[in-house]
Amino acid sequence: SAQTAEAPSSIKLDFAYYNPVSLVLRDQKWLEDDLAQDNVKVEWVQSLGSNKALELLNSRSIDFGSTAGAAALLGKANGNPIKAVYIYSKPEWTALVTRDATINRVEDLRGKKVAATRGTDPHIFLLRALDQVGLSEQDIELVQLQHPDGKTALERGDVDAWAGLDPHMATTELEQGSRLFFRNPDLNTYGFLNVREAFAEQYPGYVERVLTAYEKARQWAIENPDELKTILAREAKLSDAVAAKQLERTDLTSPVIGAIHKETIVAAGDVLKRSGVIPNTVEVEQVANDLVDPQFAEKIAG
Amino acid sequence: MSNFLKTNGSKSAAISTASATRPYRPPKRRRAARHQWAIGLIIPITLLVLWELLSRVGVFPPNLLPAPSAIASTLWSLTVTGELVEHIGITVFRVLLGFLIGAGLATVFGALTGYSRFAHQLLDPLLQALRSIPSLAWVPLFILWLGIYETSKVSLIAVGVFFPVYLNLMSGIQNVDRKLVEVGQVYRLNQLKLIGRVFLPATLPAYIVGLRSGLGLGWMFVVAAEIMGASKGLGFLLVDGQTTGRPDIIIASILLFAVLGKLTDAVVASAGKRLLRWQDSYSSHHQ
Amino acid sequence: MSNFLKTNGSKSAAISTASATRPYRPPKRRRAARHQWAIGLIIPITLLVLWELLSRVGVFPPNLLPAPSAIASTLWSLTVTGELVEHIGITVFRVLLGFLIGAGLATVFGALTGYSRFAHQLLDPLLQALRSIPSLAWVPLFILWLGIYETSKVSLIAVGVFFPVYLNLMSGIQNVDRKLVEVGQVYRLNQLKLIGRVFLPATLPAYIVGLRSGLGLGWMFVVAAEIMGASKGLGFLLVDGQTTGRPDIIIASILLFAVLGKLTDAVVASAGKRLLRWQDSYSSHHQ
Amino acid sequence: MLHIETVYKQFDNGFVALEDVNLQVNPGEIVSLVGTSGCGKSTLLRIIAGLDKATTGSVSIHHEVINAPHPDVGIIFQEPRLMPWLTVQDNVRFGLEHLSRTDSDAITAATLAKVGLSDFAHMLPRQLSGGMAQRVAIARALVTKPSILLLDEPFSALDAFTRTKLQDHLLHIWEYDRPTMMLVTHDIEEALVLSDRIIVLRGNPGRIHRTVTLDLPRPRKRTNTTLQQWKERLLTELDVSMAERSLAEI
Amino acid sequence: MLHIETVYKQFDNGFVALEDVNLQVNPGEIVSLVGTSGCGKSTLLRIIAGLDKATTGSVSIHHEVINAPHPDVGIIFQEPRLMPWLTVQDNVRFGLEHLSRTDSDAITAATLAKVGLSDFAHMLPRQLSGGMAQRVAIARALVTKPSILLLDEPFSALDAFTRTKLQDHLLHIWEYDRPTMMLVTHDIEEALVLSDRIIVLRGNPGRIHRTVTLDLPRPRKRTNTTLQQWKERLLTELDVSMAERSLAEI
Ligand SMILES: Nc1ncnc2c1ncn2[C@@H]1O[C@H](COP(=O)(O)OP(=O)(O)OP(=O)(O)O)[C@@H](O)[C@H]1O
Ligand SMILES: Nc1ncnc2c1ncn2[C@@H]1O[C@H](COP(=O)(O)OP(=O)(O)OP(=O)(O)O)[C@@H](O)[C@H]1O
Ligand SMILES: [Mg+2]
Ligand SMILES: [Mg+2]
Repeated sequence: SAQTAEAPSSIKLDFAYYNPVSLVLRDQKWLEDDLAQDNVKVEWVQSLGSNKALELLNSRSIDFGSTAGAAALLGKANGNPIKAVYIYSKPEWTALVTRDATINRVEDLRGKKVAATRGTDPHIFLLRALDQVGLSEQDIELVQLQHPDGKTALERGDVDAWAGLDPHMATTELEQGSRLFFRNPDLNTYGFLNVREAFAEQYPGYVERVLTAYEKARQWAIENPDELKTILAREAKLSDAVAAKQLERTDLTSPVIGAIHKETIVAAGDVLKRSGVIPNTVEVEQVANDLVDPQFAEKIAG
Repeated sequence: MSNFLKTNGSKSAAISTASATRPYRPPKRRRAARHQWAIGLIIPITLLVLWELLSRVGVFPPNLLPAPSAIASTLWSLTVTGELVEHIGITVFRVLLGFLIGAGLATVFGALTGYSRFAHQLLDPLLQALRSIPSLAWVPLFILWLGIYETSKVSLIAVGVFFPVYLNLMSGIQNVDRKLVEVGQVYRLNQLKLIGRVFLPATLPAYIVGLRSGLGLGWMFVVAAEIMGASKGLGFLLVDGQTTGRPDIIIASILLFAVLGKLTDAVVASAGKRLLRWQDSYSSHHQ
Repeated sequence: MSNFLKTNGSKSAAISTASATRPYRPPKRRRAARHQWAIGLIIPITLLVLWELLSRVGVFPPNLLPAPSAIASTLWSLTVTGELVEHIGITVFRVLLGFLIGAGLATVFGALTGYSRFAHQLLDPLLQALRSIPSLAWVPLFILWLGIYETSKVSLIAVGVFFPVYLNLMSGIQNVDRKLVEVGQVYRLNQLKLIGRVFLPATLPAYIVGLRSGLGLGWMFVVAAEIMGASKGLGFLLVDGQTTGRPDIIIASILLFAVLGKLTDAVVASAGKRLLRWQDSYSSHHQ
Repeated sequence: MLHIETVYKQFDNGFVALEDVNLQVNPGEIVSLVGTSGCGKSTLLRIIAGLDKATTGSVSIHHEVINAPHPDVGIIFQEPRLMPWLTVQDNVRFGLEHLSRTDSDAITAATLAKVGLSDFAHMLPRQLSGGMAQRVAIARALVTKPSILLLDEPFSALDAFTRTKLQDHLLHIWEYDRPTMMLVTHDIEEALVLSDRIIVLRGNPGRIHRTVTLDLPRPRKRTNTTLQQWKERLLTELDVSMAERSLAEI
Repeated sequence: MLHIETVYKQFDNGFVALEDVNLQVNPGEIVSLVGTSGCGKSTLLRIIAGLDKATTGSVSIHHEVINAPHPDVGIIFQEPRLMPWLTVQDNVRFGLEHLSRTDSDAITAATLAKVGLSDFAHMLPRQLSGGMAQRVAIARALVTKPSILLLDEPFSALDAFTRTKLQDHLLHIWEYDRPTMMLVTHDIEEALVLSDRIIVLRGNPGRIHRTVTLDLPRPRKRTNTTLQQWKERLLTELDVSMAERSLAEI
């Protein structure tokens, strides 16, 4: 393997409940085993959400961080120096959820109260869903709530619908009978594994080593669905049913980042721009091009 | 009436004569007061200038810590759209309302548990326990109990305000000089009057500190409050800045918190100073 | 030596004689103290029972507010795996360390700005402004400055502890009775000694209130601190419970915050009581 | 009618301040308490005022046992104990809140004039001299016209002239309202001029050592020979009672 | 050598307490200040102690103008001002911290014995009677052996016997160390027995009204006829000076 620069003393990765591959990799210690020969330590830092992972990347607290694709774009647009190098999943982690019998289509949301966390994948999903039927944020009453709080608000009836996120979504679906009335996996923006630009420039060889390990974990996860479920349920303290539901909606088959992902995040970027989360001055396409860097994943897969 | 007390009346001539040879010096406090607030600006301004410089030369990368000028321009653009006024307005409203409610309840409970031993034994342990529950932890409970609208937000802020006011008032009352309390007892003031006419005035210094602490916590709790379904407000701005990763918004809202916090605190502090003019304390002579 | 003071010595016979006809009544305080803590349990236990009952009949849906018994079993399962001890251990460690650092710094700054008018004018406005910055707002800044490891967490907690201690001490010092300060001045104590021998002891009641308030805030800030990349600790448990949607964990960690907060507070409060035995205050006679 | 029956007072720290104190004071009587510093005079007054409880024994007023401050009792403490946040005038008015503002204004103004503080009505306690503060405290106790007045060294901070004037004023009040008075004083002459009975407390714990009844008409001249003789006797008495303890102890 | 030159004192609220006070006190001299309540005695003492500044005029000690407390000056305040958190013994020891523990223990114990409080060394101020607290304050000032001692009504809370003993003790100290003393007192007899000079302050604002020089040997007997004559004269003098104001004002 190429070692253009001397080795880092340690590599810091995040692990996250929304990135099952990271849980497997952390559990199996393959990266540790591989890097031990170079005397490189591996440090795992938990990330509680895309925005936290970005914060950690931005402050150089981690070298690799897992986020939703749109979140990575947002980060990049705000000057966070990262590169997206790998797709850890194509999840359907978000959908529109309701308990109101009169809401069956996205159009029914007109004038209703909808909970979402701004800037996150569910929010983008909501905006794109609205966009598809010719509605916008102005046609509904968006209630800003953190994901778990959105679920509570939905269950209490404070809001009519909720742009949900797993595992909360799976939980309310299973336990409270909430309905996912609009689903579309293609409007989710994939799970991006990002690396700090500086790290990638200095230690490209180690980026490959990490991705290799990730690949191993991904393959293992596909081959051992039951163990994967056990690991997720144990780590994220989910009931088996919820873990199963979540994994059922997570597609781990294509790791290479590419044009399709770019398209998705550009589309996401456009709605974010319209809703004001991304400033008008930002060239979304440009940012997406800067962000997505498929070379490492292609090398590994190839 | 004799001339015990020199006023501008008949004997002022005597004073003037005295002044001729020994010019009257105005008390120093006044003179100093005029410039004293400016001294407080030295450090903040120095820090600001340093920060701008270091940003310009690139020591602080803009993605981590944008320059003051960048933040100023963010603030400016928020101002021209009128957004900022809205954010500030609603947050100030929530904090003040929560402050009034929290401080009001704390005054009742603090007076009660400070004054009555039984009330103290009954209520204080529970309140002391609740005191260390973090603002974020209250959020799900408040959503559960009160929903996500203003009631819930204002109540959460009131909770934050409650505890410092309560603690300061309660201990203040317990620390009141027994000698003065006895005077009230001799005049057979009933319990309410004893509290109102002896305990509360005697506790005023501690109470004002409690109010100031409480107000500070009110500003802190507003973030947790505005996590609950707000779409306006400084707390919302801060959290939104965090979720959407915009450091300029984060820092701008922090600065606004600092400035607004300081302003509201100054109001309480100076009201307190006015009320405490009777004090024969170190600072009242010292300044 | 005369027999000014009755001890168990020669004149005890006289006391005994007196006691024969007028039996000596032990001071009431002692007798009451034995049961007084139990009174404080009345309300919490009532609430707990009510809560369990309402949960059982289904008024509180378990997905929102699980029954105390459910929470107890969650706590139990965390205990047997040894996880709970780890969570509590690391959090207590962080809070205490942060408390020591924060309270220490606050003591220095509070003494300074309370005592010196110039220091007050220079530093106080800035500190008062920082006081109202919410714990969550500090998080990105601390990650930025200090990273995500213990230093950063402990510092953030120290920030929370700092302000109430600072404010109480500073105003406490400003409110010290001028009469006592003058005694120190007459003996020409230098500034440090004046602070140590007059201001600090005289301020002790306010200072202890500040320490208690500060400790409370320490417990609050630990959540924000443990949001910064922790994988152990009560704050982590709470936030993790929130992200993973487990109300039993959320409530369990809230209860743990309450219990631990109350316990640590009781330590400070009783240390304070011991130190303040000299007080001639309402409560010292009243209880 | 004030009955003090076998009062015994032991403080929390075990110190016994009073032992076997029996005393009966008739309505309208002026009784002085004298005795060395620390012998329990203030403690006795505090028990009568209902601020402290006798460890055993009892105090009763009109045959009612005292457990809390009695409405008929007023007290002037040994220290002024002014409310630092109230002006002189409002401190004096402290016990008058049941009256209308006009009434209390009038009474307050009149009483302030009597203690020579009319011009200081709006000053705060911290701006007063020691004697002025003590006079405010005297005024505060007098305005409510208590039928039993306890005075703990009320004039000790005053110069001879002011003191005489206030003694005269006190007697003047007594002529009109005939309050029962118990006066703690270190000034034997004052005790002699004012009181019907002088009680000498003595020892640790304090006991009643001697009672002197003065059956002389009032007002009395300080130069009155009977008084002068009594003064000599009492002073010697106190000296002798003290001399029982070695000099170094004092 | 203590020089007080044309001291004029106006307080923040505009009240003028002292006007044109000139005084020179020689080393080892005992000067008493007498005057009606509120005429500025304590204010003058505070200015000498460096705790308050004269609005105009100056006070100098050994030709050094006083701006802050001077190391040679000790003061007994009009109130005890004990540190409530220190025991009697530690209060007395307050000014002795430069000494070793053994030394300060010895001095403290000796002085406590002199003021009759040996048995109360470990009590807290709140457990003391008024006179006991005052005696602790006296002890605290005496232990440091200041060469200029300012005493503001030090004995006013004490009974006649204790007072005499402490006056004797003060003279005893004076015999050995010859400190300069300025004593504020309301007890003319005390002033006569103790001092070389008596200064009568008078009026509002206070001015020096009269100075009486007493060239008598010490110790003096209270019954000494010269003293008795002076006493009469001074009392009349004070009375007359007061009578200029209408009675109602006092
Ligand atoms: N709270 C207390 N605890 C313990 N001892 C006390 C307390 N209060 C007073 N004493 C003691 O009781 C004794 C009597 O005190 P008291 O105040 O009655 O004296 P007094 O006769 O008024 O003296 P003085 O003339 O000095 O005012 C004193 O020896 C004092 O130390
Ligand atoms: N801080 C102050 N502000 C305004 N006036 C004051 C202040 N301190 C004292 N005075 C006034 O100055 C005058 C003199 O006070 P001072 O304490 O010197 O009197 P004094 O002669 O010691 O009287 P006493 O014998 O009653 O102690 C008083 O009339 C008092 O009201
Ligand atoms: Mg007494
Ligand atoms: Mg005085």
